Amino acid sequence: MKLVVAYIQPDKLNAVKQELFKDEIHKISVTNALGCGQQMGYTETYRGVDVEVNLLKKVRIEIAVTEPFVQTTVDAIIRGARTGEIGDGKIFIMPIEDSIRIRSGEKGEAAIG
Amino acid sequence: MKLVVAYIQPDKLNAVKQELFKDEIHKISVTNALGCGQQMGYTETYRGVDVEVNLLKKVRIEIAVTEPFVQTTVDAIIRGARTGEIGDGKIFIMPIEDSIRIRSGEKGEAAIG
Amino acid sequence: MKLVVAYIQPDKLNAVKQELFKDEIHKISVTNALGCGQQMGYTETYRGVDVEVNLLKKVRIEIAVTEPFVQTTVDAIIRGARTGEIGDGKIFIMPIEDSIRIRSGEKGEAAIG
Amino acid sequence: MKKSKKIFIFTILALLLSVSVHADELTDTLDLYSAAFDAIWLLICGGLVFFMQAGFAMVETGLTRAKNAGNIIMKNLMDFSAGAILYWAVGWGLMYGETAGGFIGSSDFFLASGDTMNWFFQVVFAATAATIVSGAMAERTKFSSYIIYSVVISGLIYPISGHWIWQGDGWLTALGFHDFAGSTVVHSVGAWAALMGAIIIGPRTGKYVKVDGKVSVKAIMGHNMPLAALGVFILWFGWYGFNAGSTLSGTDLSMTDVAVTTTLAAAAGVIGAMFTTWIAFGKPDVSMSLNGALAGLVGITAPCAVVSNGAAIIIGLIAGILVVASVEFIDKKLHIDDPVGAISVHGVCGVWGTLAVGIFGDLEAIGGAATRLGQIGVQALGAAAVFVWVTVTAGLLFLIIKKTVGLRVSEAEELKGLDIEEHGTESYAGFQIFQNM
Amino acid sequence: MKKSKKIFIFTILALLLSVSVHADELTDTLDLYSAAFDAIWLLICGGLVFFMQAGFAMVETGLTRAKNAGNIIMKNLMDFSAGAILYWAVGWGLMYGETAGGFIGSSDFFLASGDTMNWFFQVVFAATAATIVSGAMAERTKFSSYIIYSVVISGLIYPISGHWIWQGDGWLTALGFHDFAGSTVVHSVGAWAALMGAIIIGPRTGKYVKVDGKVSVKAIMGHNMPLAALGVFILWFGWYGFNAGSTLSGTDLSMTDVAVTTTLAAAAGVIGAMFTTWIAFGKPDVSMSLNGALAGLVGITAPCAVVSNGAAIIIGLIAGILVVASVEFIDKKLHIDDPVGAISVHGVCGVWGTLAVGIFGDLEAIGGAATRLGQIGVQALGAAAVFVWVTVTAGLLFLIIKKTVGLRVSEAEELKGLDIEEHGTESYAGFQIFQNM
Amino acid sequence: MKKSKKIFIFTILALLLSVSVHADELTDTLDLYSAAFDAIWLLICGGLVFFMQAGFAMVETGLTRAKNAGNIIMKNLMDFSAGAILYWAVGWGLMYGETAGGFIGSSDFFLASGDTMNWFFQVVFAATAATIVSGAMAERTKFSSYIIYSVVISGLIYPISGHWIWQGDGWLTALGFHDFAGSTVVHSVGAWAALMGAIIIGPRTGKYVKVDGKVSVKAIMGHNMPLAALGVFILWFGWYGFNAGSTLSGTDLSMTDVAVTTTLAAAAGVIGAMFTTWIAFGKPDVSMSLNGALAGLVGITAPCAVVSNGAAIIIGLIAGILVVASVEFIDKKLHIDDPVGAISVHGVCGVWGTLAVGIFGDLEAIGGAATRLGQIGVQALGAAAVFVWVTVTAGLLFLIIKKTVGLRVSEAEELKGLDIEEHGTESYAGFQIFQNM
Ligand SMILES: Nc1ncnc2c1ncn2[C@@H]1O[C@H](COP(=O)(O)OP(=O)(O)O)[C@@H](O)[C@H]1O
Ligand SMILES: Nc1ncnc2c1ncn2[C@@H]1O[C@H](COP(=O)(O)OP(=O)(O)O)[C@@H](O)[C@H]1O
Ligand SMILES: Nc1ncnc2c1ncn2[C@@H]1O[C@H](COP(=O)(O)OP(=O)(O)O)[C@@H](O)[C@H]1O
Repeated sequence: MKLVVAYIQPDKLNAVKQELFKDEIHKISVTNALGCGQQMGYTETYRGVDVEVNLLKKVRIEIAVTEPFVQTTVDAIIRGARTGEIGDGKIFIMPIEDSIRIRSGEKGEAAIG
Repeated sequence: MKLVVAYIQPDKLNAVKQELFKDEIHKISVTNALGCGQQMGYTETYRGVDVEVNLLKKVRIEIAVTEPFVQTTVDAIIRGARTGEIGDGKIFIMPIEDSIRIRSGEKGEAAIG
Repeated sequence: MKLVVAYIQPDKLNAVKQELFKDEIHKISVTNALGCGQQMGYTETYRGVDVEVNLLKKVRIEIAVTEPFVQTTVDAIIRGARTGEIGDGKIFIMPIEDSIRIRSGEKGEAAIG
Repeated sequence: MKKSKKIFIFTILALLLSVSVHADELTDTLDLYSAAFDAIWLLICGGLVFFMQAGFAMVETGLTRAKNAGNIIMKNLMDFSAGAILYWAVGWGLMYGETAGGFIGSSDFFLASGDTMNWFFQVVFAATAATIVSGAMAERTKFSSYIIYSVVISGLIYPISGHWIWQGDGWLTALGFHDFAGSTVVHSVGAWAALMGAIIIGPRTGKYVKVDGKVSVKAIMGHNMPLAALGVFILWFGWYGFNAGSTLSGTDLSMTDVAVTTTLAAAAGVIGAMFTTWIAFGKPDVSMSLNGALAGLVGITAPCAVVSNGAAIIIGLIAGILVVASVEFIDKKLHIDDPVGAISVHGVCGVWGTLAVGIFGDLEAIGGAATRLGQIGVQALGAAAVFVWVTVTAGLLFLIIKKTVGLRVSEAEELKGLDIEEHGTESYAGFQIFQNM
Repeated sequence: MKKSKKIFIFTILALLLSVSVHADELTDTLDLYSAAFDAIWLLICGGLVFFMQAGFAMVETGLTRAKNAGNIIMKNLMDFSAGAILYWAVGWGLMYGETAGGFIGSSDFFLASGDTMNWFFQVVFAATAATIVSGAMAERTKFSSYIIYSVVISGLIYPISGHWIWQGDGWLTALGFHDFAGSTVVHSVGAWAALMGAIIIGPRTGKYVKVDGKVSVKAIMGHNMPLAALGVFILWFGWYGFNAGSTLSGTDLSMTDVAVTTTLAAAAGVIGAMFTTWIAFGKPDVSMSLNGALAGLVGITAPCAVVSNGAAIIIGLIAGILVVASVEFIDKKLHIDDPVGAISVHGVCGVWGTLAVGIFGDLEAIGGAATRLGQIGVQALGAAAVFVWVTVTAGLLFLIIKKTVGLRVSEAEELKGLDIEEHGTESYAGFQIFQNM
Repeated sequence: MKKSKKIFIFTILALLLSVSVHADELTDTLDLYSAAFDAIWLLICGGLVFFMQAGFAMVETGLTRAKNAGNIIMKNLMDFSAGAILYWAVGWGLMYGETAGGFIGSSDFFLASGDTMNWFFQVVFAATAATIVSGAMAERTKFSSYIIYSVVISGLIYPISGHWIWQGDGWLTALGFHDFAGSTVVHSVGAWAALMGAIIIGPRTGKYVKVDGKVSVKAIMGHNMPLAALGVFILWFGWYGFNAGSTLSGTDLSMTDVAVTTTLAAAAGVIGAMFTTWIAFGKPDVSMSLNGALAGLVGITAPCAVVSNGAAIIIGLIAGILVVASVEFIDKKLHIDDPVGAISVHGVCGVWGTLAVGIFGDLEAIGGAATRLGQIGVQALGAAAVFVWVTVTAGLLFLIIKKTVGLRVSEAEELKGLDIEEHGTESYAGFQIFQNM
């Protein structure tokens, strides 16, 4: 089992969700995040003083999937989030050793979906 | 060392915390998250227009523990969070390769607790 | 590739960012979190009723780096976040199996930076 | 010479006539002016009291949780709206119509008399009484039930006890009971209904938790102090209309005396509450200090026109201390869950203000009982009579609602928040809020 | 005896003289008082109407997204500021200057007459008309373009149609058109400009999404209901100045009648809107109930002085129902994106209120057409004339701006929020907010 | 015939007598009316000025960080409350009591005279002066110290300089100094105290960061622009009471002139500030435009009754430009940390308004110096005298507090927020807020 972690532009969340749903990936978790990457920040001013904002708003998605689904998931995320511009984001794939469904106590791959 | 990541219902946070404390697990980190799982969303209306909410509010808990404590932790979380209804949540267990306490520089298992 | 996850005091974020930048680590992701560790909570009162706050505000940093950079990253975080007092935080190091840049589709170590 | 004399006489007569004609016109003009003073005065003061609805809405919203903010607002909006129409159709008649035995009004329904000036100033008072209840029952009451009981309060319960005191021929008036601007008539009525409501509906889930057979009291923190503070400032501002406007006449110069006692009592209320919390809890509490201002204002509402400035300060100070003690007692001892402290602010301090008339009031100005003790007795009697009337009727009302349409939302609804469950919407879309509060 | 007689005559004459001297002084005093009533009355009512700017700002801020809050505020601040100066230089003259054929005023520019009392009361009305537009065009309009069109509306479009109706010699006045406090003069003018603006600028990105050739309507939720509610309470409060102040005289006792019809219509508007949404959507909608209050207020604005209390309730009730239907229709059928419902509240209910004068008004009090049908006809004509005038001129204005400086921000700007892009700042620094809304 | 003559004479005498009796009554009535005008006018205007407390609270809360919101509110609540009681006991006597050499009042302590009308209107001014300080010292001042100095300001510092100018026999009045509604008396006094406070307490942690020996100025963003904007609208609304009420008489028809100059100057202030920031920073800044409105209002406060409309616009425009320049200068050059711009708005623009009386004022209406230059001189002298008085006394006061109870919270407290540390509570429970701001 793998955990697919993706940082995407906030406004792409809906598109990514839809692409994932199309591929029958329905279980995801989302958190708000701030990110600093290749994308440059921007400058705000507040009462005449410059404020450099280099932590931009991002959305962090976590999807736990079984091995065979990793590529599908990655592809769906890319389809939904890619604009070709800097700031599109990153995907990281990490190992999961076990997974438990709290409701039923099911374990392992059975608990992922 | 393992990282136990759990998604639970927001209102179960206190119960989970108490169960963990009972088992002497005192170190946890919590973030707000939105989740989409087996639990269906619901429909709001805003000025007569339907709004489908399928990202529900969840709480994400992270607990880094040494191997022997994994099961205790999982059990405590389940005790605190289970209602038997859809939406109770998931637990994922991931490997941690190292752990450092910033204050003292301690490493490895010594730094977990 | 590794994911360096650090929990630090919120007010140390800027210092940590600066130390990381000095070591040419520019890509980070940040989320707000609540944490419960060795640092004791504090008591608020609201309308005469005590409120025990044992989940303190923390900042969670994620940095995906290649193996050779792990130590540099950890050192930079420690430099920025250490005060020597309880509550300084923790660093966890986790394995990453793959990494993809959404914009270009680049994979592996090429996608980290 | 005869002719000139005649001319002279006629001239004088004509002049005198013109003067007296002029005098008639003059009287008309002066009467018009007098009426204009009253109209302008009551209209503006009525407007200020109306604005107190915004104050109540903000205080109640600020002192409860984000997930119920829309619901609180709807309640405040609805109680004024439904209440105004009911008070027009029925309430005003029951309160100010011709008395039937000093107990109830019996004419002028649908404002047949057309006395728009006084009706406007009175309807905003009726709405104040009704809106007090929503705070104490916040975060757990069904919206439909809320509409029902708020209509009954403005349309029936409030006007009838109001009749006893403010109609002129009421039985309490006859006894010499004095309540200038409504510590009892308005605030206590709202508070005792709130008390019964809070008892019958029970506390919010998670407020009183039984641990090993012992009840542990939890704090459920309000989500927006700046809003609550704004609400208090708005209420204080509106209170100048509430108290000073209760001269009911734009040419009654005592209005400025009233404004001063009101100011001093409110200020003393803040000070009283703040130092009490400072001493009792170790730190000056924000929301209790805000309550302190309201406590001082409620306390001075009855006696504002008959006490000295010094007495006003004492009344406010004691009200400020009282409100903290009362909130503590009701929460920690009685375990009645009143999220905004409405029962303490409007009920306890309402009674205090009513008694303060007897204790500090200028007996001549009151024109009631002959002795101070007598006046205190009458004030106590009035407060008690209203307490009985409201607790009985409101208690019955809430019990009937509970048995029929139901008073309370389900625990699941309460957990999720009334905004989503009762109104299908969130109040702070986009903000990240901890729902586990 | 002769002497005594002379003395007598002189005494009487002297007395009479003193009386008449006194009478002169008296007349002066009475005139001064009369003027003082008007000054105090119009100043306070004007102040209340000014305060409505805060109400509009809060309603519009609350019903739009957090990322555009600062921009909305700037618009509201700027339209009053620029509008006030333009209305001083030009607008007042065009509206209340000597008429040129009943169509336009032509004197008293820069307030040469020094009639500060009436100017002050009128400038706040002009600002109200201008500010209505900002709500309908919120979250996508360039700030610079906003300044331009808001100046033209307060300086030109509003005063000219206002002249037709309120100057006394206007052509619509001559026909017997009655609009007491401005359902048409103020609210419709703002709303029709808003309508043209919303059409020409187009909907917010993501509001109407084409899926398989079919337009799917999305909700874009407002970010702060308590703020919106506060705004509505402020507007309602200010409306007492708006309507009752429109007696224009502090000694016109009908002011209290106006206050009562205003109260009842607003209350009925809330009830109408709330139950309509309850029936239509299954749950009582918060923001539409708030709109209902405004709908009732706009509806009663024209007829408030010439209808009975009962009629006021009916007018408000229908306005409350209308506003929900209209918001639905404009959003779901016409696909015109009006984030705060300004077109429905001020336009549709403005017309309804204008017609209601004919339908329910006391014909004698109106003093217009001889028959009810005639009056309804005149009211319809007036509403139509203003509709044509405003849609044509405002339409042209927006088209010219679109072709020259541009009306709309880029999609990227819209996504990121106007606060950052247009003003370089965030409105809720520190709060964690979902930007993907 | 003799008899008839007698009858005639007696009739006439009787009539005349009745007229003169009537005349006595009439005089009484007219006097009562005159007094009623004043009472109503000052009470309402005083109420409006009271409401400015809500405005200050909201502006200061909005322009500072979420973690200090409750503290700011407490300060605003407390300075009015403690200030009102002090001003009743001592302040009013020092300000309006019988003069001792033109420098200090010496009678009417505890409002012995019972002049409630004027006291009420004055106490809200005293509170305004005191509350200005809290903004400049926000986010780092110990609450207990705040109470001490705010009490000294309302009870001592403000009344004494106020005596010089407004009591009638003050030495500055004697010189012909003119400050209609308090640019100097109220605003400058508050601002100069704020200046000394901000200097002595030092900047907020993280505001001026030394990097390589060079000071780098950081922005610490306010957390709630809509609240700040609401505050400004409330202040503007209240300012109609502040300025127009300063006629001190309800029959002084110049009140509407004052309302108009006030409106125009505020509007021009917004425009001035907005375009200045637009040009200087590239984008129209929200919070500085809000400050612009206040700048215009402070600027017109002194001259509002003696300048033309055109001059009012110029005064406002310059105030709007000045406020931006001054905020920049104080922040970037002087490195004095004034989170809300209080020193610039109330101090710099207060002086500007005071001088503007001399520059633009109608000399006859002022009735001070004979020549324009003379008047400018007197105005400058007055502004300077107040500057010296306040900086010296307030400076001493702050130094004494610093040495004794301490002025500032610890850095750890500052970091965590004054709400938790000073009041043990959070203001936005449940909201997820970045604490690292
Ligand atoms: N090495 C990394 N570690 C942690 N987060 C990262 C890393 N690289 C990228 N991110 C996250 O992904 C977001 C987008 O990255 P960015 O480099 O701007 O994308 P791209 O290179 O595709 O344009 C960043 O804002 C950050 O939140
Ligand atoms: N495969 C997954 N990947 C990521 N998050 C998941 C996954 N499955 C569940 N979750 C998280 O757990 C929450 C609860 O899951 P749900 O399926 O509703 O629980 P259950 O199946 O026990 O009823 C979801 O809202 C989501 O946040
Ligand atoms: N075992 C753990 N699992 C998850 N989070 C942890 C763990 N240990 C520490 N943390 C996080 O790190 C933060 C700081 O930890 P703490 O023990 O107070 O630091 P220290 O021991 O260095 O003083 C905690 O608030 C929590 O968020």
